[in-house]
Amino acid sequence: MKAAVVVFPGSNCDHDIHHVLNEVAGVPAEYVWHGESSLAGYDAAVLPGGFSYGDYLRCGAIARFSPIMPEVERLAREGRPVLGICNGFQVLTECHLLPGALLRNRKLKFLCQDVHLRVEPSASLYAAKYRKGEVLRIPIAHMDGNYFCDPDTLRELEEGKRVVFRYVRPDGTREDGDGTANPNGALASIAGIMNKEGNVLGMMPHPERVSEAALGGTDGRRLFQALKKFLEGRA
Amino acid sequence: MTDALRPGTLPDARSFGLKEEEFDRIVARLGRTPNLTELGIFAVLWSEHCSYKSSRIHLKKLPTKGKRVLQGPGENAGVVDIGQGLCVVFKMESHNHPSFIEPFQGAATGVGGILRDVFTMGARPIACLDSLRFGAPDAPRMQYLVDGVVAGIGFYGNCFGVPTVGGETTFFEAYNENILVNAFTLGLARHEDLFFGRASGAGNPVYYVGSKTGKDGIHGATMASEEFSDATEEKRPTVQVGDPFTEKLLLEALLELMKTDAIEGIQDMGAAGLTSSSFEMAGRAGTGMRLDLDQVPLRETGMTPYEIMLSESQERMLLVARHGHDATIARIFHKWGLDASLIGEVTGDGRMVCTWKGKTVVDLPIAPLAQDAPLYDRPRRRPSYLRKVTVEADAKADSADLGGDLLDLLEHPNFASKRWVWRQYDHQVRTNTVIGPGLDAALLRVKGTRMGVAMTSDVNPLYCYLDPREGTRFAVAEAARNLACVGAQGIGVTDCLNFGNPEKPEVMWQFKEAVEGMASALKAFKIPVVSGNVSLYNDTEGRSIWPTPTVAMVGLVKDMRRVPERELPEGARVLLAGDGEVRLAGSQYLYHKGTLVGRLPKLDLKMERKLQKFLLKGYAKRALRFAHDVSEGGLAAALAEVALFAGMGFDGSVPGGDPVLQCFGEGGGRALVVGEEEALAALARALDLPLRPLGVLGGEAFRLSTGGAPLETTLDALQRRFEGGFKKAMRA
Amino acid sequence: MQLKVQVFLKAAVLDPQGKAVLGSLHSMGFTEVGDVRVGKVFSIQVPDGDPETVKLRVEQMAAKLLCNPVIEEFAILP
Amino acid sequence: MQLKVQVFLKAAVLDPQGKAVLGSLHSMGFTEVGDVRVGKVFSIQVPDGDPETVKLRVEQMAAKLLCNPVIEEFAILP
Ligand SMILES: Nc1ncnc2c1ncn2[C@@H]1O[C@H](COP(=O)(O)OP(=O)(O)O)[C@@H](O)[C@H]1O
Ligand SMILES: [Mg+2]
Repeated sequence: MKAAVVVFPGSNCDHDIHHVLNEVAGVPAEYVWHGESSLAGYDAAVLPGGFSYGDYLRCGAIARFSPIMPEVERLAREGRPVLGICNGFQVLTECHLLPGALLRNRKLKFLCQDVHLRVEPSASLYAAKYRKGEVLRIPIAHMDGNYFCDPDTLRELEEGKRVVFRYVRPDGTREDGDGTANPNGALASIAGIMNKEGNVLGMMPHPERVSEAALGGTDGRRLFQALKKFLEGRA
Repeated sequence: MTDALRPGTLPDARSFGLKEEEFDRIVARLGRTPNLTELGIFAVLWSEHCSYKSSRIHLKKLPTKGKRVLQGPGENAGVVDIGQGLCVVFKMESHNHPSFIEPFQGAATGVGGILRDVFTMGARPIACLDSLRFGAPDAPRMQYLVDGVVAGIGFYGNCFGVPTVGGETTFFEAYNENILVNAFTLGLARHEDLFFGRASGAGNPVYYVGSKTGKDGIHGATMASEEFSDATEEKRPTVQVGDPFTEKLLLEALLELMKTDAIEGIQDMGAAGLTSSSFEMAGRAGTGMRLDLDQVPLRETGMTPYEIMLSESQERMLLVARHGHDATIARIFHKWGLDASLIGEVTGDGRMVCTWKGKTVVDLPIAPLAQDAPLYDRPRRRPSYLRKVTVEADAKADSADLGGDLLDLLEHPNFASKRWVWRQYDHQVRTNTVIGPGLDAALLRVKGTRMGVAMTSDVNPLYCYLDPREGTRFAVAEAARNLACVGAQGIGVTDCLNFGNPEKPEVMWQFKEAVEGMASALKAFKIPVVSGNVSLYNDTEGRSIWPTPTVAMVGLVKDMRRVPERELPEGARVLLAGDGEVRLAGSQYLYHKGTLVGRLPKLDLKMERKLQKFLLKGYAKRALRFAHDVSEGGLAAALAEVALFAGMGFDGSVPGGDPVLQCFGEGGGRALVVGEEEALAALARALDLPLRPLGVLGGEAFRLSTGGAPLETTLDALQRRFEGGFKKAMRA
Repeated sequence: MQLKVQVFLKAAVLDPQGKAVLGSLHSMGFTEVGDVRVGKVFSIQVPDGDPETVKLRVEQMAAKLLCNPVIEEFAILP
Repeated sequence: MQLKVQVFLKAAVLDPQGKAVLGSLHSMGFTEVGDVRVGKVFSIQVPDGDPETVKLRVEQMAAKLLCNPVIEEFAILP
């Protein structure tokens, strides 16, 4: 069992994910430079947060053309876990492994703060260790996290139960639109979605930042533990 | 610049900011007239910004030595040992004038510069602080400046991937036309991985790495050495655009290269670009350098040697390599998509020789430039305003509504929560942040150890205005106290001394007082200064800013299992530890009522040391759960902040006496603590430290009984005013 | 020669930047402004050549990289 | 009517965005591209009126708000 942490020029949460996978969740993980052209031997890929290529064009737009990306797509096709967090989510939408796009935050400011997430009734492998409807406290840190897609796509996502996490108030209720519970203004309060098959997850919040009690929260840890369990099951 | 090689004249020298006697001195030293390029080199190296010609004789008084000091002032950044083979590398730098001209890019490139200072030494940056002084919120352009500066700091730090974990943000009219942006970075390294800015070893190749050189930023260093006027605004195109993405690549490329054996020495091209880096590196090593300016990667065509030498384009470094590593250097920089060009070699003759298009365009001895710059003992005079404001009797104030006064104070943007600011900063990336913005000091874990590193930046401009010496001592004491409140022992300081025009005797007096104040307090705490920055000429149209010696202090926590708790239980008792003279002079309370006069309270350094020992031992013995410094806003504000932290009301009392003085008077030597009372009492007795209960956390009401009418309000009102104040002032 | 590619958010996509600029313009007294949309513009330098061929190439650049068709549309100007 | 204001960084100012896009175009095979500069474009809707007067107003908007003259310059397109 081995996971790849894909490093793009400008990735900056690569070390954080590497640390959590190896030291906290017990998933052996290695860095893979974006210029490599093979992920042979890896059972999962994580696209970390950061600012690939400075996010100078659109977030994730340039990273999508990296030599490693066909291999990430191959893993996704083969049903292996592909997880994109923050900038990683943006890359996954740019390369169409996930639908929609991430627009600039509604208030046009970078936001680094805790949000509350509700675990939606999806069949995501990543949510296997959460209770449906459970409310998690996980931080966001982004400028462009305002999820958008067209009405048909939204219907598909909702009907296919592909919304994995939603921004909610601390009591678990939704507050779509401009409320403080949905700080970036995401459509339908969407914080994380998966592909049809459920092996590709993109999410804006950073579970790796709340996986150790010393950092003030552990709500993110079970996501990585679920990933480990899944990988063990396949091994 | 039509002819960079024609002989420089006195008018040229003047237009570069040199004085007539300095020009004469240059001609005498060289025994000839320098050409225009050479004159430009002298001008920047002898500018206040680069040469410290007005400040050096005073800076010598600062303590810079200590058991832990691995590198004191004089390098790109200071280095302090934290044990287990690790060290912290840190420095603070100002970017005041650029930020006033173009707040977003000015602040952003300020962060970029200080990051380079730290990682050029081989340390990966792990945290930033930003200390910001703005003018009155309703002053012209101020909203725009605040917006731009905060967004710019966030832009650079967030993209680079370093958490901005703390800082200061205050608003005083004295900064209406000259805001202060002081940026601090701390990096972590292993001892054996440190690099220095030395060009050792004649014959070693000299490389230029990073971004290409453009015409941007020419004159940056001289601009930082001049008063502000409309004429300076004309030099606007000197503003640079930051490229944090390229800097992040530069960091990763360098850290990768540093693991090989290729580097002899390396330095950031900061102010005065290629000039200062080459002269300083050769100067420190006692060598010389030969540079071929045709090999410098250029972004624009038609650049003159003058422009190449003085450009302040960002994200560049000068690297002295060891022989035989050219292929490694080329491979690593190519991997990261950066330029690395061989532009010269180290020589043994103590000269800087630059060629361009086959001609020698610069031929200067290094010593007179790098080490032998002018040194001034400028005249000083006690400012006359002090006669008016230094009255012996403490200003009195009556209050009809203490609760209302507290709410007004908490709502003022100097006081209110700075969440609006730090929410725009990624303060968690790299997953080390144990305490981020919002408490007395920030605290980061050091992965792979039990240790933690804490940091804070402090200075109270009101205090420094009334008494620069005592005010600076208070800044040092507050910084050390803030660290102790999170369980950290101060181990080193970097400072940023922001003052007005040093050619004004009044400013020079303030400067000397502040430096001597800082020196005496640091000696008492046995904490050395390991790096710092002087920013003079913070004058606009003849008006000087208030003396603002920002103190950034770094502390060490040996065991991260002994740090403040994140939650306080209902019913927890809050105690006041320590004691000290309390006055209204220089207090936020009186300032907001429109009065700024009086004599500062006395700072009792013995009490400070006892209090800090109490806090540190309290955590170590697990007797202490939480501590909060009592400073600006006095006891009432500090208690309100504890209530806000706990999310509970409070019922208690302040010591008897004049109610306003007891609630809002300020002074040193005090902290609020929550913990195991018996153990704390025993510890206080052993240290002979006053410790008394003030009241209990809980409920919705916030109530303090005083010698007169009580202070009464509610937790809800405190929250609304404290959380809403900043946005209200910023109309954001 | 130089071509410009303008990229705007599609009409159906909310443009908060445009809204913010509109608000500022109004408060500065430019009350006649009805709407503002903010987009990106790329100035692209390419060797001189047959205008149609060059335009085709630039169109490819826009479609592949400069514009995200999920949210944006582009136009090429001389 | 609708006017467009294009804002670019001045030529002497580093354009990191342009640099990143250029690099990406090159690696995608658009090697003929010599340079890319990235700017902003504002599409501004104003009531119909005398073209000269309208242009003047929009010029004021650009000078006062849309363009930061310290580092940028603007052009107005119909
Ligand atoms: N510009 C800023 N950037 C980051 N954090 C800030 C900034 N300004 C203030 N803060 C944070 O807000 C809190 C309150 O600041 P301050 O009132 O200066 O605290 P103190 O009085 O304890 O020194 C601190 O935790 C500080 O780090
Ligand atoms: Mg402070």
